[in-house]
Amino acid sequence: MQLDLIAWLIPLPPILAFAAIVLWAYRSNRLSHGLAIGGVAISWGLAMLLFVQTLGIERFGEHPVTSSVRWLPTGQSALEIGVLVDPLSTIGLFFVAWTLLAIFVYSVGYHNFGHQADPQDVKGLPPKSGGIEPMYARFFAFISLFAFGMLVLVLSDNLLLLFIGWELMGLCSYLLIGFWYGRPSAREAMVKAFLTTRVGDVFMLLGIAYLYSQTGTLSFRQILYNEQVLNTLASTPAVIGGLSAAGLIGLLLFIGTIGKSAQWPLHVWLPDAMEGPTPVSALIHAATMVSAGIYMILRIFPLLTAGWHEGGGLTPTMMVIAGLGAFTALFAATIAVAQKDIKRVLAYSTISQLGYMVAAVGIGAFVAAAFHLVTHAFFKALLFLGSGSVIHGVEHGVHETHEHVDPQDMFNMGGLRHKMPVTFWTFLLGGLALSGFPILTAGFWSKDEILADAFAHGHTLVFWMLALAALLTAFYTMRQITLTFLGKPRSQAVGHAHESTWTMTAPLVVLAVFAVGFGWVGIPEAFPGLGGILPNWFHEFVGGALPEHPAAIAFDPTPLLVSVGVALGGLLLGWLTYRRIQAGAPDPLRRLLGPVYPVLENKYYFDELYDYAIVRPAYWLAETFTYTFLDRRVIDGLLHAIGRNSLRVGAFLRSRIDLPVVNGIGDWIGESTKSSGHQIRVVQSGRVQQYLLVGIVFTGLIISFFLLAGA
Amino acid sequence: MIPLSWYLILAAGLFTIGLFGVLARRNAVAILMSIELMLNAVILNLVAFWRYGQPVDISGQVFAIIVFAVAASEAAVGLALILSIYRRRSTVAAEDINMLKW
Amino acid sequence: MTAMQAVFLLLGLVTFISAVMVVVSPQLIHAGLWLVLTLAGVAGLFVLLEAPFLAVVQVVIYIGAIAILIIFAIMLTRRMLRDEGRQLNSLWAGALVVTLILYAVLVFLILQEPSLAAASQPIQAESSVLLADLGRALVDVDRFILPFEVASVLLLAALIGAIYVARPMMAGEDRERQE
Amino acid sequence: MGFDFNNPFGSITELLTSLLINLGLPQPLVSVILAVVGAGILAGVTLTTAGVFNIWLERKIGARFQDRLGPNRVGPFGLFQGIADAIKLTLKEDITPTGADKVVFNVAPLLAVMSVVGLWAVVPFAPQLIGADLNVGVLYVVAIGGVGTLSVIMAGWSSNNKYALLGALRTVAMLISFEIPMVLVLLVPTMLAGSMGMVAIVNGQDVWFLLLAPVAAFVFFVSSLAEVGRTPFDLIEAESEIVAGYNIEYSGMKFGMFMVAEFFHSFTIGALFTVLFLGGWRGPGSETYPILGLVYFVAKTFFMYFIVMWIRYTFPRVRIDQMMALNWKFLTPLALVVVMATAVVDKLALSQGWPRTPVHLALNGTLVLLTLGLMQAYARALRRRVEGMRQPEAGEIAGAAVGPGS
Repeated sequence: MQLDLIAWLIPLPPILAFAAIVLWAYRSNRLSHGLAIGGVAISWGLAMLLFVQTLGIERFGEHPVTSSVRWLPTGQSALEIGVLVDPLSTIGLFFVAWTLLAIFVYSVGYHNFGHQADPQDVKGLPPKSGGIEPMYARFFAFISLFAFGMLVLVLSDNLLLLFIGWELMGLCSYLLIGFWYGRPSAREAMVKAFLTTRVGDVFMLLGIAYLYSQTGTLSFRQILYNEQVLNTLASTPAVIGGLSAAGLIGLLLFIGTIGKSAQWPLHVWLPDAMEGPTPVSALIHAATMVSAGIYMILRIFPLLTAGWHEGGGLTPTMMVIAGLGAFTALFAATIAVAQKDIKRVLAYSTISQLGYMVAAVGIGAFVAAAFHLVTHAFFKALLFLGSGSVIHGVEHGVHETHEHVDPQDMFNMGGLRHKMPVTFWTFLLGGLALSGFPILTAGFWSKDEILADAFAHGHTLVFWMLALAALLTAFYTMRQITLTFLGKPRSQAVGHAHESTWTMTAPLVVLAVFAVGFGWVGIPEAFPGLGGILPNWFHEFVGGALPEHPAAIAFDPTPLLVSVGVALGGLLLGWLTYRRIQAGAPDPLRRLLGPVYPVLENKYYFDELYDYAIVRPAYWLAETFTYTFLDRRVIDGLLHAIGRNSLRVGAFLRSRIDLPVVNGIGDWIGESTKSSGHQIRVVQSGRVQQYLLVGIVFTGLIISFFLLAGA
Repeated sequence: MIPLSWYLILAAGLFTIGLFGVLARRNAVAILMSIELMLNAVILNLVAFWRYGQPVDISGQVFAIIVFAVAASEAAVGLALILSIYRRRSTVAAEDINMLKW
Repeated sequence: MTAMQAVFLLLGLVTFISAVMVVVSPQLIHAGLWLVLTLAGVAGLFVLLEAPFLAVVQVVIYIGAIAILIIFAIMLTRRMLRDEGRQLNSLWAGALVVTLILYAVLVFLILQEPSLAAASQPIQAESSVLLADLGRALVDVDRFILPFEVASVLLLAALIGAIYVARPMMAGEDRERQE
Repeated sequence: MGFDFNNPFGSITELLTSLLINLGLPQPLVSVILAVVGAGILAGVTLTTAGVFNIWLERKIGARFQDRLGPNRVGPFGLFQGIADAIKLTLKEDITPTGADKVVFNVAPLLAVMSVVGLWAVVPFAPQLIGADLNVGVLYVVAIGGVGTLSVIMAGWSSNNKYALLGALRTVAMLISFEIPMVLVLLVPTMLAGSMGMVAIVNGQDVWFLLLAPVAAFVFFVSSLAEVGRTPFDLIEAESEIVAGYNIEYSGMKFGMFMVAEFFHSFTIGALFTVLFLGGWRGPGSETYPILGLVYFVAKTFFMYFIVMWIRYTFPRVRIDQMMALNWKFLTPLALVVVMATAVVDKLALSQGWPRTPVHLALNGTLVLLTLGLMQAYARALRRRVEGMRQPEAGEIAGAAVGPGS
């Protein structure tokens, strides 16, 4: 089969599954999830086929698989839709397909398929006592639509199609965060997520429009792999002083990433998005959708870095990106340290890790960012699914013991390693990967590469910020593992937890394999001891996506030692701090950090800040100023005055002009039409034959007129 | 031999007779029959032109066959309509079927 | 006058007279039977035109199906059978004038064209070869397959439509319409 | 031009053709005239002799089926019974009922006989011995069948009798319905022989089409039985229901003509079946001695005729709904499937060079098995439904009362 055909076919099965479920299959839960999983499995199969096929292509980056059709004609040119399969999209497809499949399967178990429906359950609320989700089919429809959006985004060959997939995912995210719309918090979270990301999207659309106006095309190949276009863009001064056009476009597009990938200051929606079902958190808010922001800036990497040469000074745009990423990484990590909710920790961790990638892109470490993107998708999906499994197990215990504890609060857990061995071991692997446990895990290799890159190119500030974030990461990861799995149960409910079904644990195992193993494809050649045993395939392959193949960095022991040190140190600290915690005891950090702790616990009061700074002023503006003063007093008063005067003028016109003159003419026309109609209506006898006869007579007359006139 | 014009005159006759029937008969079934007459005149014309034109080019016969198909459809649908109207209104006189009149 | 011309005149006369009878006969069923005779006459003309296939098809479709169907329908609606009153509507005189004029014009035009009036010899062709060619032409992608298929779709549509229109109304449906 | 005694009919035709052409008539007209004359003579001679003989045969064989002797008074073995019947019918009073449409009433029996006799125009008795070898012979058979329908309508309507009209309506409904599967399966021998001409079909039967297309032969036979209105399809003249059907008002020779038409028609379907499926005149030696072909043909025809009679005296009459169901739910779909399957398989077999006969036999075997399987499933479902109706449960009744769409 031709590769471009495969690429076209990949996104189709999920959207077909979505349509089939929404239109017909929604009555049968079994059929619905069969369709959804079948659809995504076909996509997965095709993606793997494509992946394997492209591995064999020599110099694949220079000869990607492309195919496009004209879609919307716009004057001389036309907007096109098409697919682009180059190393970057292949890698993207690889992790997206795997995580999609794993999470789809996981959802079956998570939504209690196979259990009796509980008559007490209502739509819009999670099932109370382990019955099957009342809106089971709808969930699968939504995630199928989401899968379509993600695959479109990954495969698109231009920014417009990418944006379509982007927005499609935004919609699905909105729908799925508010999946349990019966809960007020979920409703607020969905609106918050939607509006926050919309801020970024508006700027992104601006960037797209600016790019289109500058180049007349949105195709990646035509812009990014065209030296001339890039040079022109880089040398054209933008409307905002000090930036080149490329810089401004990159910055605008990057704001889209800030929204989508939850970077500071638009990060506030992501923790709240944990209101959705856990598979959604894993799928959308850890593995794929938030990664899409990173994927997008990787995609437009040549544009972002236009005017920059490897090893040279950063452009202003890159500086902004690097700074913002590093700051976010550190900032979110500090918040994660003080969270109690198992999913919230992971949410801030996600923000932090995404900050890593953004920082990596900012310092020009393309391959390292892509590498971390993939490994992070695997281990973060694994962690989320693991946490879902934990919550599921604890909820089960809550139902059994009727104890009122929050099933997501880590301080209520403990000792789950015996109850849920599979979940524990896979979660442990995921956690180690996240904290960058040396040598063994994928997270180590990818994170180390970012750090090494930052260090090698002299971005010291970024390097130390990221290193500090890594330390915190290891710390809160170990804190989480210790609180959840180690020690003794701190509540009765946890004592009654049990392992989840195979549909939930099997994806965990699969993802755990990737969380560990995927790092080995990207071991730097220069690494002492291990380097060169396995070829640095990832660097070779993904690096080929750039016009200029990035050089491998020389080995330097400093960043390695730092990263090993912070990982092990953080883990050790975490374990030491939390290993003996008792039920009901406060967080030992609270004592340690003193007044800082509440700040962290409340996420630097960002929600409150936004509330005071934006939401309330907006309300005030709307209510007091706009409505009461501007609208009621000024505009209404004006309108009333105009109205009264108009009435007077109108009355005059009516009595003097309208009634006698205009109406008279109108009435006369009407009446005469009516009377003439009365006279003519005898013609409409309702007798077909009469009509036909008249028709024939007149046709004959006309024909004979022309014949005679012609003769 | 027979000149082509003979066929044409006969076909024209059939056609005008059919036309008269369509215009003047009261009964809808009779109108239908008259339409069949007109269609037959058309077919006769087609075949005659085919025969005197290019018999090797078979298109005249092909068109005749297609007109057959059209005639069959027309008869079936027309009769169904007439039966349906008859069932509702107990009349088949074309001039009484004027429900859509103003 | 050759024998062929005599045969033609005979057939033509039968066809013409029975066609007239179709439109003037007061009894509907007689009109139907006269229609059968007209159609048979046209079939005979097809034989004269060396189109035996069309002749037989004319008999099968027109006499065997359409005419029988019309007569059948007449018999199904007994009031039509009894309807022996006025058979022509009030427009008949106008219609007669118009059709006569039309016929006169047509005949005039036909006779005016000399190439039509000439007693030309029809081109000879082997009829079985023509028949085979007709069959192929109807299913040849480059020739008439599209009209042929469209005609078959039309027939199917007419079939379904006729059944739908003519079927007696169901009890539930009737209630629905009244509501 | 010598007279070839081995091929007498061909020689006569040639002789007459040359004679007429010498008279100044054009070739096509001559063939038409010869066809008409030849068909008339052939059909007339065959049918008058065969008709009288057939009536005797039918009565005799029917008697044997019913354990009687049958006619045995007039002539040797009662052979002249047919003639006696004919004389009796001729001498009977010819009644035209009041209120009848006289012309139509009188034309109807003529048309009935004509439609049957017309069929014989295209039946090849022996090599060269055929009224008219139309290249659309098969279609012609169908066309003439339509004329038979017309005669029934005319008879039924013109009699001014309710029973006659009812009988005619029934008959016409049946004839029109059964024409469909018949026309469809007639396509099968047409396809196999590659021609619609009767002679070409006979010539194409190196292997009898009965072997190549047994299912089509079966469908053709059943629907022809219905076309004739023979038992088990004689409900068009079911005495107990509609007295005697469309010909109730006829008497004397006019009734005789209807009767004769029916007898001829049964004989004719024997002949048609022979031509289409049993290889016509073909048999050992018929190529060299055409006269032998005539013998083969007559023998085969009478064999088929015997089967028709056998069925008549064996099967009970079907109800009208059963008849319609048989046609629309069984024969028509089967015929459609057979036509399509045969067309595809034959094309495949010819293009791939497979042996034709086994392939077609296998196809027909498969079709038979499929049909039987489907019928079994249908019967089972029907039985289940009937049983369900017999003992309805409370819930079922409630469900039925609510029903869909209410």
